[in-house]
Amino acid sequence: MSIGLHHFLFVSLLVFLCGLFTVLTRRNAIGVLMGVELILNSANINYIAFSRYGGGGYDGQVFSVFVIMLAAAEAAIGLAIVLGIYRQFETIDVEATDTLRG
Amino acid sequence: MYAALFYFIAGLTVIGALGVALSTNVVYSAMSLLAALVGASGLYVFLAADFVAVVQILVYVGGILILTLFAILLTHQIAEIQVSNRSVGRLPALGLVVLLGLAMGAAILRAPWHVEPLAAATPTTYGIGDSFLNQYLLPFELASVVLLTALVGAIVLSRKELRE
Amino acid sequence: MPTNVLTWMIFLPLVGAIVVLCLPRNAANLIRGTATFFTIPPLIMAVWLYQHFDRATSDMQFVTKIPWIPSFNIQYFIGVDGISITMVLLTALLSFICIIASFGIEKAMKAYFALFLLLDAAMMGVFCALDFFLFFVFWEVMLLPMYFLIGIWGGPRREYAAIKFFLYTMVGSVLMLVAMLALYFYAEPHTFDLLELASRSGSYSTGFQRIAWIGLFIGFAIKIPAFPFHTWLPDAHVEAPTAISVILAGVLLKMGTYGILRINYPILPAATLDFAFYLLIALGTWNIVYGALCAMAQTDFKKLIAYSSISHMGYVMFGMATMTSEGINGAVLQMFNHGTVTAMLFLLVGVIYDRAHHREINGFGGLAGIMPFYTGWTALAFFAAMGLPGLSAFISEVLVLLGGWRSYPALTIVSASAVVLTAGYMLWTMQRIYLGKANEKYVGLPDINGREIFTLVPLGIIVVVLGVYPRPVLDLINASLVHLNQVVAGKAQVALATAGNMVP
Amino acid sequence: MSDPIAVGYLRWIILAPLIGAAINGLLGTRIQKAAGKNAIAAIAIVPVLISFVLALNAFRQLLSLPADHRFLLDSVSRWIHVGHLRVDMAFWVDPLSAVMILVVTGIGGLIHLYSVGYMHEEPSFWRFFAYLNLFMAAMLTLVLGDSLLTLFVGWEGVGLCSYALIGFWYKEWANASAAAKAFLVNRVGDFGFIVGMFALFWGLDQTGQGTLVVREIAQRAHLLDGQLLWGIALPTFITMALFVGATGKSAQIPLYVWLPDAMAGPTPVSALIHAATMVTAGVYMIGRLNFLFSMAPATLHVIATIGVLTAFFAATIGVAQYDIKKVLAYSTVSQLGFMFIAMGVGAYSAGIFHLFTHAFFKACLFLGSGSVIHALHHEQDMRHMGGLRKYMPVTFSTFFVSTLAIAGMPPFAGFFSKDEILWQAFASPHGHWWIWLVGTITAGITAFYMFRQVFMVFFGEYRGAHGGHHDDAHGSHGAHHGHAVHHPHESPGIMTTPLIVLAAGAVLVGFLNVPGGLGGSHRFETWLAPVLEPAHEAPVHEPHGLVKKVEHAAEETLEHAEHDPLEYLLMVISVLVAGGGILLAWLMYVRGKIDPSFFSDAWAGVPYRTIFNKYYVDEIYEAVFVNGALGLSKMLAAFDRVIVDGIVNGVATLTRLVSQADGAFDKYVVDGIVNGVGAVTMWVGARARAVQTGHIYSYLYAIVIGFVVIMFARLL
Repeated sequence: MSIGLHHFLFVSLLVFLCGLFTVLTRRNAIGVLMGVELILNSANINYIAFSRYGGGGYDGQVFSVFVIMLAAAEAAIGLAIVLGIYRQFETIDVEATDTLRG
Repeated sequence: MYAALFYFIAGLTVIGALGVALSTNVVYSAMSLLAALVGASGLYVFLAADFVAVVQILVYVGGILILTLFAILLTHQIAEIQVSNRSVGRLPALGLVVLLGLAMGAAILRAPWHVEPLAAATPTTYGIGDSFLNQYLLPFELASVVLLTALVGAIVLSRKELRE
Repeated sequence: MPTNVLTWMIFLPLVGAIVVLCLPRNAANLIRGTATFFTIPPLIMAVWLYQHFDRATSDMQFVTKIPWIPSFNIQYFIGVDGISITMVLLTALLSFICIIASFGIEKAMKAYFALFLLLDAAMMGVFCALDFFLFFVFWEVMLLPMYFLIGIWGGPRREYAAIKFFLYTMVGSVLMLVAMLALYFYAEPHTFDLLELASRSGSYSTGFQRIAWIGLFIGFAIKIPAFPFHTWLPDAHVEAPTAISVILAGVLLKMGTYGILRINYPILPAATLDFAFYLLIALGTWNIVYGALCAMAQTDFKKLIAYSSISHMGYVMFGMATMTSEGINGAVLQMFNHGTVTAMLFLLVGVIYDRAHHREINGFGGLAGIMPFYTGWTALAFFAAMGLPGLSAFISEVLVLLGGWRSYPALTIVSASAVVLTAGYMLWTMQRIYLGKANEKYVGLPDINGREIFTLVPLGIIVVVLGVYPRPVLDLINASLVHLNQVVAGKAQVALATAGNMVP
Repeated sequence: MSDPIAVGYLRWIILAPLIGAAINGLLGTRIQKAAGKNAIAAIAIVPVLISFVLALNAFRQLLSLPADHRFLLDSVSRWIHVGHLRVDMAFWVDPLSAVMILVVTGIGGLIHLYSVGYMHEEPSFWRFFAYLNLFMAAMLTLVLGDSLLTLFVGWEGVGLCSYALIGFWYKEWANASAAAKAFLVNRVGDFGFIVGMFALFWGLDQTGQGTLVVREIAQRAHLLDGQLLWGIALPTFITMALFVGATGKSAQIPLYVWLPDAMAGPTPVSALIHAATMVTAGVYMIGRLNFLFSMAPATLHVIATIGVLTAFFAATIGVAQYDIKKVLAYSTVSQLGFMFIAMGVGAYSAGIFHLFTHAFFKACLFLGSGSVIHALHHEQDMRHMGGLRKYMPVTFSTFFVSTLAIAGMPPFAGFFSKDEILWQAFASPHGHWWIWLVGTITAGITAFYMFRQVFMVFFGEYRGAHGGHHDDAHGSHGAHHGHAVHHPHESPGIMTTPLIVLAAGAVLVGFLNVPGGLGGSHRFETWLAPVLEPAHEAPVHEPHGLVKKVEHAAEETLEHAEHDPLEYLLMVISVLVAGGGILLAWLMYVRGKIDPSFFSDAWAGVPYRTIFNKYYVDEIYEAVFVNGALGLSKMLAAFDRVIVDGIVNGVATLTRLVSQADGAFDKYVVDGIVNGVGAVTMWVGARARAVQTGHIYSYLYAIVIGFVVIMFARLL
């Protein structure tokens, strides 16, 4: 059976769920960042899938490029913050860094 | 054969994602992230988005993943890479994720997606480049500004603290 | 100047009050000077008013009528006629005298003189106001300074006395307000204009007239003060400083009777005739006898004079209720005479209070030898208060009793008997304080000084001159009162006739 | 009363003394310091002389007028014109008031003269003369006033002056209370007068002609007939009320108590006010309104009865008194009683004549006693006197003459006037034999106590100064250890000359009204006739024709053709009775044959003690009226304080309680709620804070849960 839009949507859904699960359960800041990367990718999959199955316009792909670009910026900043925290708290355990609580 | 290839790549992506989620060791999860990213790039090829696939490989894998690895290594004294990322209370998260999955799955199935007949796969680089400089000129320029800010931000954040 | 002289007389003291407030705090004499300066022009205008007052007519003179709050048809409507002219003159005179008499006040002088001038303006306003709303406003404005003047500068129990005075009059003015509004809404094109209401007095039903009359009467009776509502007067007098007692007894007591004559009589004639006997005459007689007897038992000099005021005001109520032109003329003349005589009495009490710092009648004795000149003045005031012929109070008492004889001979005899009681307590007080062996404690007391004499001389002259030759005042009030008497007698019949079918 | 003749000088009769009083009153201290006491005396006496001259002029002018036109009017200005009341400030003189002003100014002048001597060493000399002049002015207003209101002004004016003069030495508490007593009792009388005046005015006003002017009242008096007030005939009610006023002023029962105490004042005052002028005001008033009284026989009867009772009653008290002035005071009350007898029996002119003569000899007696007191340095108790005729011949002789006059011995004035009254009491239609009888007995007692006084004071030995025991035994055995250091000396000339003049008057005045029986022509009576007896004259020229006039009274008074033999008999009886009295006194106090203690111990001394203590009347009055009034006033004041103030304070406390309850409610309930809300918010806040754990993942949880819930809500 030919590969339809649904298939890609399901793949992206699964990737999204794994990303989400990572972010929810990871205690390691970097693990969380990785989860974020996964979520962004699932979004890209959807973009491209819709771009392909939705009439072939380039918008979808342009967006996904933007997403990738932003993901890069976000990762850079995220990791810089993590390093900052690490230097401050000597740990990047998400549990420990809750000084901003209410 | 075409379908089998698709399933293989999709499986690769999903397993990579699972790896990132479940692995006990950060480095392992980094490796599985690599798999996931490559799988995704493969999917793009399937979706005739060649430019994006290549960009994915270059930027994501080459850039972000390496950067993550660097971070991991910097924040872990090699000696004590032991239990580092035991995660907290997986069960509720799992339950929640499954629920969410069902909800979105139902949405995917029910939604009357507007599907056009597939056109032939054509090289998209020219189209993307062209739209970058006409239709999406402003976001394109803004993107450069964002990247510059991110660059400066990263440098500022991670420089040695000046001991006042 | 001629037409709006009244407005000048009302608002000049007000301006004075403001000016006094702006003066530097410790410039004692400057404050006293300005305060006096602002009471002299009204006095001059009063004299001018006296000369130019048309004695033949009974309608309003020197009228000023300006719309004030058009939406409720309220006007700034002031004027003066026979009934109010004497009171305006008395207020102008007594304010001037009281300012001079209060030169002894040291505490917070600026506030004292400012409040006093405000009080003076309000009193003048009440007597000139012909619009019920304006009347009520001035009536309330008068209350406030009085409360503070007693409350701050008074004697030991001043707060109690001030509050009692304030609450008593407030209750009264509440009833008056209700009656005022009833009259206002009952009149077709809603109006507060007293003359307008009076012209429409035929159209009210007897039931309505009675209720409105009672409401107004209680409001005014508290001020007179009539018997059940009088207990505030002795306290207020005992605690108030001398000058305030003078103003309180000299002018404020007259507002009650003036109110009844100005509002109750012309607007509600039928009810007036009904109540004239049961309420006014009975209360008048009882006031006279009760006041005299209570005065006899007092040991505090000022309280004694307060009760004597109750007795004398009883004559005014008695005179008003007789419905004869002699009676009413006597009543209004008595209002004026009581003003001058009691003012003298309180000033005289002030004199010995300033020297001996207490007012116990039995605490003195034989002052005649020590302060002969002062005793001379007190004798004049005492005999005037007793209604001795040849002094002013006699004329009004005779007129009141003469007027009363035709309709109520029995009550007139009872009231006339009070003449003996008054002589009794006055002479007894005279004897205890002035005659007999000189009290060694006060041998060194200085006799009466220039300033005090200056306050007494005008009053003394008035009391003696009016006693021998009362025409200056009688001619002023005669025309209007005869008219008022006819109006009340005449209208009452008409109202009774037509009122039957008018549902309130 | 035909139309009056307008004159302009009557007002000066009053104004002169008034100005004198004003000058002395206001500037007295300065004048006395600067120009001495004689200047004060001059300022005081000159106006009285002016008034006297003017009075004589008025008298002369009246004489020149025909009998029934004797009527001068001086209208100054309108006084009170209110409603029906039309009263002017006007003064008039008619025969009656002519007599009165002559008496007042004449005897007043003499007493002024006398006072200069008597009050010489008094520091506040000026104040005495100021009051004396003021009194003259007030008395003249009373007499000259043409309306009852002006009369009343004078009426109370004299009351005021008597208050001032009795309480002249105000330092002593007794004097001050005596003065207050005098004024208050007068005031009770004035109350009666006012009521009578009002009733009269409204009685006339009912018929549309209300007036207070005396001559108009005379014309309209008949209109009062037939009117009733509470069932009493109006004229009777009016006259009774006016009579109450008269008793107050002329010290009759029951309002006589003030006169004896009035002796606390200086003696000239007693002479002028309490003998000659003020006390006669009541008699004058009745004389002035005789037409009214004639219309009310019931009142006349009451007047006569009270007159005779007072006379007898006062005479008995006079017998037992030891204070020289008290005896004279009670004798005045008694003589006034005689005048009221005359008025009561309708013999108005006899009453006025007795007033006339009494003024002379009573003033003389008082001034005589004054000079005695002056000589003995204010000693007033007769038991410390005696034998003064050797030291004070002039005072003695004048005193003796006046005593003869008052006792009613024939050649003297008292005989003619008192006898006339006794005769009228018997013969007049309103008279009654027992009135004559009691009157005659009283005349006897009068003779007795007057001569008792003369003998005690002027005969026997001088029991003066601080020696001698105090029983009233006659002086013969008084062996005083050490005579008084000084002997009493005769008073100075200025005091004795008035005495002589008055004594002469007491002798000669009687001949003015010699009754027909003794060949006289009643000149005094005819002089007063037009004023006093319109009722008796035939109604020929009275336009309105009295409805009910006293018929048979008309013929007997004027025509004395047939001298009723009875008149002679009564004359003789009265002289005998008087002689008896004198003899008794002589025996007791000069010969010592009858021991006075014989009477004083009779019936265990009870009657004597009661007389001596003036029948305890003062004490009764004190207890009943004075304390009654005080008690009532204390009770009412307490009522006022406790009940009325109680209610007011009760209301105040009630309001305070309500406000406190209200305050508590407010604090605990309303505030409670407010604080509660605060607390709850705090509690919730604290719980809510826990949500912000600081962990990123918990926020993500929240987001995802929210998203899932929405998705499912949307789908289901």
